[in-house]
Amino acid sequence: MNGFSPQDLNSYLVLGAILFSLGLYTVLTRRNAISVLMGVELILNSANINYVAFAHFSSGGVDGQIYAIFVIMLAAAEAAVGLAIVLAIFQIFHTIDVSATETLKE
Amino acid sequence: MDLGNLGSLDFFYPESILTGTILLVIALDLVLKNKRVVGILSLLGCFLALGATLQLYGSSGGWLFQRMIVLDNFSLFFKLVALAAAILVLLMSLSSREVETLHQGEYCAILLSSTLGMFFMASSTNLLMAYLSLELVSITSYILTGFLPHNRRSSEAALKYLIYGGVASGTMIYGMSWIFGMTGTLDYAGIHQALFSGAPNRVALFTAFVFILAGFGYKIVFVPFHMWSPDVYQGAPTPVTAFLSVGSNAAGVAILVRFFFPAVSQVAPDGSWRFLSGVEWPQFLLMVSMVTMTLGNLSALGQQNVKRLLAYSGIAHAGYILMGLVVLNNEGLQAMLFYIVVYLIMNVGAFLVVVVVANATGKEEIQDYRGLAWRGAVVPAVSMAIFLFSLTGLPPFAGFVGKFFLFAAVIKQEFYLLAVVAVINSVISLYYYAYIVKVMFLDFPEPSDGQIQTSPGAGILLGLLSCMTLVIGIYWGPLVAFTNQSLKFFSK
Amino acid sequence: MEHPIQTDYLRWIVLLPLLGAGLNGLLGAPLQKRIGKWWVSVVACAPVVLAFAVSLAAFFKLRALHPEQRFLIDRVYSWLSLGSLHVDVSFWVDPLSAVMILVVTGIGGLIHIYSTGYMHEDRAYWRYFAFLNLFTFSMLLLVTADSLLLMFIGWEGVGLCSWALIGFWYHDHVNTRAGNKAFIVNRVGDFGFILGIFLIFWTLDQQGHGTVTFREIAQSASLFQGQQIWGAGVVTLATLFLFVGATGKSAQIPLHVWLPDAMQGPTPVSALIHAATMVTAGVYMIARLNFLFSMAPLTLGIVAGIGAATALMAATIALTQTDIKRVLAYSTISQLGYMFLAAGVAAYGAAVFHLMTHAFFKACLFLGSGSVIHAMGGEQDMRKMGGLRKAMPVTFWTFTIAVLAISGAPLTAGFFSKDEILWQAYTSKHSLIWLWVLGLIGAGLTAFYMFRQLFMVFFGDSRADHHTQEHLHESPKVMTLPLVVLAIGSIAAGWIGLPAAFGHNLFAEWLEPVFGPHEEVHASFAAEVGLMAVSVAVASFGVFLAYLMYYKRSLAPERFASIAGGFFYRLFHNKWYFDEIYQFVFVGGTLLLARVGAWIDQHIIDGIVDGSAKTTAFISWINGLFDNYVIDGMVNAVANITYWTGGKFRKVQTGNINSYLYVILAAVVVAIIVKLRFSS
Amino acid sequence: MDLATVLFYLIAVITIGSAAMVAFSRNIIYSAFSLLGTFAGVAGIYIFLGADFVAAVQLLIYVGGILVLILFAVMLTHRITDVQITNRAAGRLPGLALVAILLALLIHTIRQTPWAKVKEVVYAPTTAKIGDLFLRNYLLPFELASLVLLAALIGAVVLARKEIRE
Amino acid sequence: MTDHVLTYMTFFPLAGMIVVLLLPRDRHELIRWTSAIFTVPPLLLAVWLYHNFDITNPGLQFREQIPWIPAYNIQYFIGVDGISISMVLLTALLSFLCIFASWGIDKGVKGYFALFLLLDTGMMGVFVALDFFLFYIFWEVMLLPMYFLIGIWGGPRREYAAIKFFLYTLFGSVLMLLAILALYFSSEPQTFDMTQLIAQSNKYGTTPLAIWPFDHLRWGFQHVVWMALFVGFAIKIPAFPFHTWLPDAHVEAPTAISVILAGILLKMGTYGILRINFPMLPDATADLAYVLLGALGTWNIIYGALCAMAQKDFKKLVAYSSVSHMGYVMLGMAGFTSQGINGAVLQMFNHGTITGMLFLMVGVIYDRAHHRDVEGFGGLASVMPVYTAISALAIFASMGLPGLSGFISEVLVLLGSWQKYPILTVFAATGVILTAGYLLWTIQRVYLGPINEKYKAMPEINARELFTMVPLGIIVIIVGVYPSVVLDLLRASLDQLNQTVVAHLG
Repeated sequence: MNGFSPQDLNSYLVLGAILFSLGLYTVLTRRNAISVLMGVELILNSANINYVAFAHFSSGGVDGQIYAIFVIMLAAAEAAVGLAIVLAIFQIFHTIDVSATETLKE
Repeated sequence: MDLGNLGSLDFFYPESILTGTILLVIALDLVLKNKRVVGILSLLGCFLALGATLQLYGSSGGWLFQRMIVLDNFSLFFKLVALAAAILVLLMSLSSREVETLHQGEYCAILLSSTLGMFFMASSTNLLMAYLSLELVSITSYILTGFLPHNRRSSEAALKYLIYGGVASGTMIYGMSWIFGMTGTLDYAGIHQALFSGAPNRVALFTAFVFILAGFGYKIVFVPFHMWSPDVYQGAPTPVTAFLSVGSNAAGVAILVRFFFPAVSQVAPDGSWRFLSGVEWPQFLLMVSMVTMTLGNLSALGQQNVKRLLAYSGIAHAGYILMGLVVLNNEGLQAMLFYIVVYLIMNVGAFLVVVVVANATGKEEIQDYRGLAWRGAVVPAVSMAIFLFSLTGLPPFAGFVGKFFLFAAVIKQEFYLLAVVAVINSVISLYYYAYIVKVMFLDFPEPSDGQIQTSPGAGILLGLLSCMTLVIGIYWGPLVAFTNQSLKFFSK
Repeated sequence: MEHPIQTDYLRWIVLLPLLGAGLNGLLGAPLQKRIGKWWVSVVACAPVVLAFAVSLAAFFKLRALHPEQRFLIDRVYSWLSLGSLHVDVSFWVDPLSAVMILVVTGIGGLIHIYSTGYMHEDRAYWRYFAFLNLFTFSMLLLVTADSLLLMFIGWEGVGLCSWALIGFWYHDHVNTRAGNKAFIVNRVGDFGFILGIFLIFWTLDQQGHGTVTFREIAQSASLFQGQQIWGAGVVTLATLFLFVGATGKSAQIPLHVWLPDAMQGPTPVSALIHAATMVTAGVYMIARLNFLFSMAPLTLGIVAGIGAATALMAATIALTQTDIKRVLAYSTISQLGYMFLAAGVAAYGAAVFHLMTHAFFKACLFLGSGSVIHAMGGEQDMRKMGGLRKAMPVTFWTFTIAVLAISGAPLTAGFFSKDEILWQAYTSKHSLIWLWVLGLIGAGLTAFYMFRQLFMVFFGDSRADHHTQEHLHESPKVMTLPLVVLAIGSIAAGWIGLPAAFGHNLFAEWLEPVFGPHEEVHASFAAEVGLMAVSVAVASFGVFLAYLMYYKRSLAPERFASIAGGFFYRLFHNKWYFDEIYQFVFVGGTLLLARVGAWIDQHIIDGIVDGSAKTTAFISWINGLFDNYVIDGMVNAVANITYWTGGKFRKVQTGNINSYLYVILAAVVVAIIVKLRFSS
Repeated sequence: MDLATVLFYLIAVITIGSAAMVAFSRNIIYSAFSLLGTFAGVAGIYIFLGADFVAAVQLLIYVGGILVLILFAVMLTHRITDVQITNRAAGRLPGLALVAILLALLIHTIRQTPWAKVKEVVYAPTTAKIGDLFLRNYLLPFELASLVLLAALIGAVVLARKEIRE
Repeated sequence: MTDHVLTYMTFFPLAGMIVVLLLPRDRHELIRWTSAIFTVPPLLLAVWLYHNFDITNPGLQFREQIPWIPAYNIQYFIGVDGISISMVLLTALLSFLCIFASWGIDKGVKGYFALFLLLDTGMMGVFVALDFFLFYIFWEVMLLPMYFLIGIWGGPRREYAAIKFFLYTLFGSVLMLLAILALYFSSEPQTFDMTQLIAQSNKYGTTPLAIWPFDHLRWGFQHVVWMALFVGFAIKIPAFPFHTWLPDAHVEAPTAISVILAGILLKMGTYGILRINFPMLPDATADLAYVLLGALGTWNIIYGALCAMAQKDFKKLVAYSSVSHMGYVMLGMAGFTSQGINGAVLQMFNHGTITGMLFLMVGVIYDRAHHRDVEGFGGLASVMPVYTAISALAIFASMGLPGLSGFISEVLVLLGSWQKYPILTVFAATGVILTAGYLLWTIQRVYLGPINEKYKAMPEINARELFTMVPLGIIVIIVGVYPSVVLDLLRASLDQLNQTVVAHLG
């Protein structure tokens, strides 16, 4: 099972690792909240690939898959909240003068 | 004892009560006009849950819901802490101007669900449950942070918090996935069994642990996962800040201990823990602990905003608390539990004072505390002094006893370097704590500074908390016994 | 000496003056205001007179005893008792201290009486007497103490009183400075003294006889044999330490500088403290510990040398002084030098003898000068005097007698005592001939400057201004009476110590129990008489010179002054520049050190403390910078979410996540790499 | 090399490629859209792993939900008039280096690690099993998740609606 | 009553504090008198204690021992012996007198006296506590009131002084805490009971340690612990170079507090060394005493005297004289002779009374002239003779003039240290000269000389001020003439203590 093939667990893991790294890279280099969120999504997906792969090759059963499903659910929840916050901020700027708004830095 | 879903319900009252309360609150919020009732109601719910929890405390313990969560004194201890935090914070909220403007119903509901999340964090024995509960607490925390309407500070803090949270938990589950891959199971007991029977790859395991620590550490707020806390603490409504500073910190400790001690370490009869040989996460934590307390204290030095300062001091205290972990024995854990209780009391107290002052002046800068003692706010000033000195760790206050036990544990294990670092840190910390005290007592108010009224409720609560700080500082026998008893992990 | 005779009245010799001091000190002011000065005088003088009576009683008690048992003790209470150190407060009287208490109370009493006249006009009359009594107490304590430590109390006590009395007129800083000088110089001496005590105590203690009591030290003196410390003999070192103390009190080189300034005090004080009693404490101490000094030839040599040198040097300075009291002051120093010379050649008897006679005539001289100053309205400069002998006959005659005595005119007390010393210096086996020579020259100079003074003050015609001349008057009886008594003393006191040549030396015999048998010098009668002749000749030569210069004025002093380009004159007149040197070296040095110390404290040590604080603050600042600029600043710098408002870009920071993640990630990577290296 | 493998390669390439786009694209909208590719690709991977249900969920929730949310956010915060949204990123190189090292480490570790193995790998429809487990072993998480969603819902509402009160 | 005498002495003031807190804030007279009244019982009890103290018994007396936190063997364990008795008496006396010295306080009277009484309890507790934990608690309890008393009622730079004092002391005490824990864990059974720890002193090894990261430490466990404790105590003494908090604290603190600081707090350092370092770590003591007590003490004497000489501020001058005088204590205890150690403790007592007088004396003119510049006065002797007289007494006592208490202790110390360190003693003895130097100079500048016109009309010292100083003056004289009144109390215990260490001298 050397080489990169669909029968090989490692190939999936490597795939996951690559996704993870890309997600991390996004988070690292992006200054933009939404881009960072995208990076997070990549990370989550990489984890999910691992889970499903392990479910398939390592543990058998569907525990891993279920884990993945939950991750997806929570990702959705988080995204919803995140968007709500962005919206809130967006709304604030309609009403208050931005040049006067100070940021969190003391 | 290993119960199925139905059987578990008998041991599930506290959670059920909380859930019920949450739903009730949401429902009532739609019909009721007088929002205060909601607060009272949720308080009632908390007290009920408290009663239920106490009633369960000391029972033989066991697995519930197909080994999803566990019932033992350890988890119950943290449930009690979470409830105590919730109750205090609700009381605080009732006397806080800031909160009055909020949607009481949602506020309470979210607060309670956060508490519930902490319950599960303390008791989950399954990677999935751990992740879920963590997320529950996180998401609710984001919401609470962003709760202040029309307040950029608050919203920005929330967004920041959310993003850090996402990254942290993402990293964590990636780490968890490796554990799952190596052991083929999500269940702690299974993991423990697999790890200690087989010969897992140390490097992989270590990497996984580090990733998982990211998720936990971000709740406990230790370096380098602390960067969100100052902004969030400053941006969030003060009661929420208080809640986060004690509640999620404690819950984080709980979940961390739960995973790193019973799951991946073995306890020797003499109460000292043996970690997997070759996977030196304790050393990692040792460094983290030193860095955390030092960085926290140093950053606190320059702060002018009380909440921000308390945030940094919170980071420092997270460092102290970690001391109890790295010594890898029950004295250490016990000292840690003790410290968590003490920290809960004094920190909530401190934030309550912040609320009182903010109610009167609407400001949170240290300068706004000028001559507090001479502005008709003797009770807040004095109790603030008590809390701060207690945080410094001076006798005869509770904080001293807490630090004392931590030092004791550390020195017993001959971690002299850590002890010295901690000692120097507590001296440094004196500097900024005493600075606030100085401003409150040694400076005299300018004519511009108005008088400050304390609502009777807040006054009583403050008196209560400072008395507790003092009493525990002088007679802590019972509390020690309690923490001692709470150090029971259920396994088999 | 085995079983001393216990008594219980000796304490009163000491305590009576203390009583007087206490009364006047606490109640003096009101007494003086309410009842008047005479009452204060009674309170002051009565105790001393009574003490004199008690002393006499003690003296006769001793006389009655067999020489070997001439020894009374009065133990009051146990003072210190720690480990092997046991010190009692107890007084003793043996032939030596008997002499001293008689001198102190006797002459002291006279001076008290004299003072009632002299100080009569002073506002702080009571304070004066309080301190005078206190002084008498301390001095008596010093001479009757039976242990070194107790003696030390008197030793410092007299220092305190001398400080207080020199600075008696404290409104003028000149006086207070003189007082401080005296006290501090004495402290230097005491420093030596106390160390001497320690050394003695511990040396004996090592051999199980730790003690500071004179009698016990004497008994176990043999234990000092062969003891070494710092490569020197313990005895030598101990005696040297003690001698430092002696030089301080008795104004010997190099610690003599305070005595001339001490003349700032009231004249009777100069008479009592700085002539008759206190300054002789050093001599007394050496005599008291003669057995130790005799064991240390080196020390003896030094003592003798310093004594002779002082005698000469002081005399030379006295030649050039014009202040009536300073001349006397330097003559005192010089006479003390003789006493040390005697002690240094182990002729303790001679030393004490001269001490006693000197007490008489020097007291007489000072009181005389006091009487003169009194008459002159405070004027002390001899150049403004002259021709006073008609105005104040009594003073004149008594003064003359005293001058004769000090110059060593035959048959006066001074003649006998000084010749005794010179004789000893000449013959003693501890001695060297040049000591005798120095002594001889000194004698000559003494005769010269004393007569110079006599002539300048009492003969010739008055150089005082008109006003003063009119008010010239003889002093009241209370002042002249003591003068007379002392004058008589200055003659008669000598006869109890007739040289062996003329028969029987009562005084030496009386002191024998203390100093041991007076070793017989096998010198012929002729030799002794010859030496006397020589010294008399030298003295008369000095007198003759003075006569020519200051009476006949046929010989101009300037001629001598200009010898060697006036170098000597300037040297003498400026007191050999001791003060200047000390001021520069010691006072200046200490003050410099003090400033340095304070500076170090303020700048270095506090600097370090504050520095550490600053460093911490700095680190935290850096840290804050990192937080706020490196991390968030990076964030601020580059745009974030951009969204639409009024056609402008608005930013919101996601905060510092990215930069922190760099850190975290780096940390993690490092950790894992490390892990790899160690696990594989 | 059979069809499956080819397909697998293809999907892998799509996934990674579009993920790379997300990571490196200068334009946020491109990033957002290329995220779609990743999600879809991952779904495909799931199919390869015999996780049909998960794949479905992935498509539904991620593509149908989250992605839409994100796009919505981007649009909303993006100025409608076509301004090129600059999406500059700082510290690319160090980040790249760091991540590269990490990736290397991860892959190295992955290869080293003896992962748990099942006797034989089975391909079977999982939906029924999953549904069953949700109501048995994973009942509690299931309920908990619903609570999370509820909280998130409320929260989202509260946060988003606040400006209505003004 | 009699079997809890120490408890009463310790906690009466605390009760007083509570009462004071209950009083209305503006009834100043009432508050003052109440606090005065609450310091009387301890004083009376102290007298009683003095009479019933068995001077022949070297062991502990009036001990009370009640378990407190049994789980950790922490007890409420107090008692006195020769080491502490003199300090207990001194504390009772000074805190009584200082209440009256504080009469002039008119800002925040209630808070002041409440804190003062709390401080009183803390001080008394430190001297009677025999359980290490209790000791530490009292030690720290003392800290807070002091911080506020200096910080609120102090002079212009009070905040700086207060925080400096606070930080210094805290730094010392946390080190002490570590040492305490180390001792606790090396004892068997683990205990904080000082007497038991002393009994096990042989357990604490001197074999070189290997503490990561210092793997090649030359010192043994004892030495490390000794040092940790010593630093804590040295800061209080204050020993060079930890002394710089003292001048600031003294200068800024109100008179009464300066008296307490110098009179009692400084003693805790030396007391701690005697009570803990000596018996508990005898080997380390034997090894380190020469440098850290003997030499450092000598250095203190000279250095302090020199600094004092350079001061222009009267209070600072006195403060530095304290540094100098505490040096004698260190030197004396390092001598390991009966004379030395007794002299040291006697010096602690005397310094308490003498320096107390000195600070009160400064306070008197400060209240009148509102400055403390030594150069700024002159000729006070003719303006206020009584004040001058009593000041002179204090100054001469401080100078170590025979017949006054200072002399006895200094001579004993020097005598005691000579045997072991003659050279050091010679240097230390020069301190006698320096002291005379700066004190006489001070007298001359302040009291003598021509009258300073500014202060021609300065009012004579009043009855209250006199009342605070005279008792101390009397003690100074009595102890000077008949030292046994104090020495007898100390001798038995101290000689025994000395023996225990001497046994370990190599």
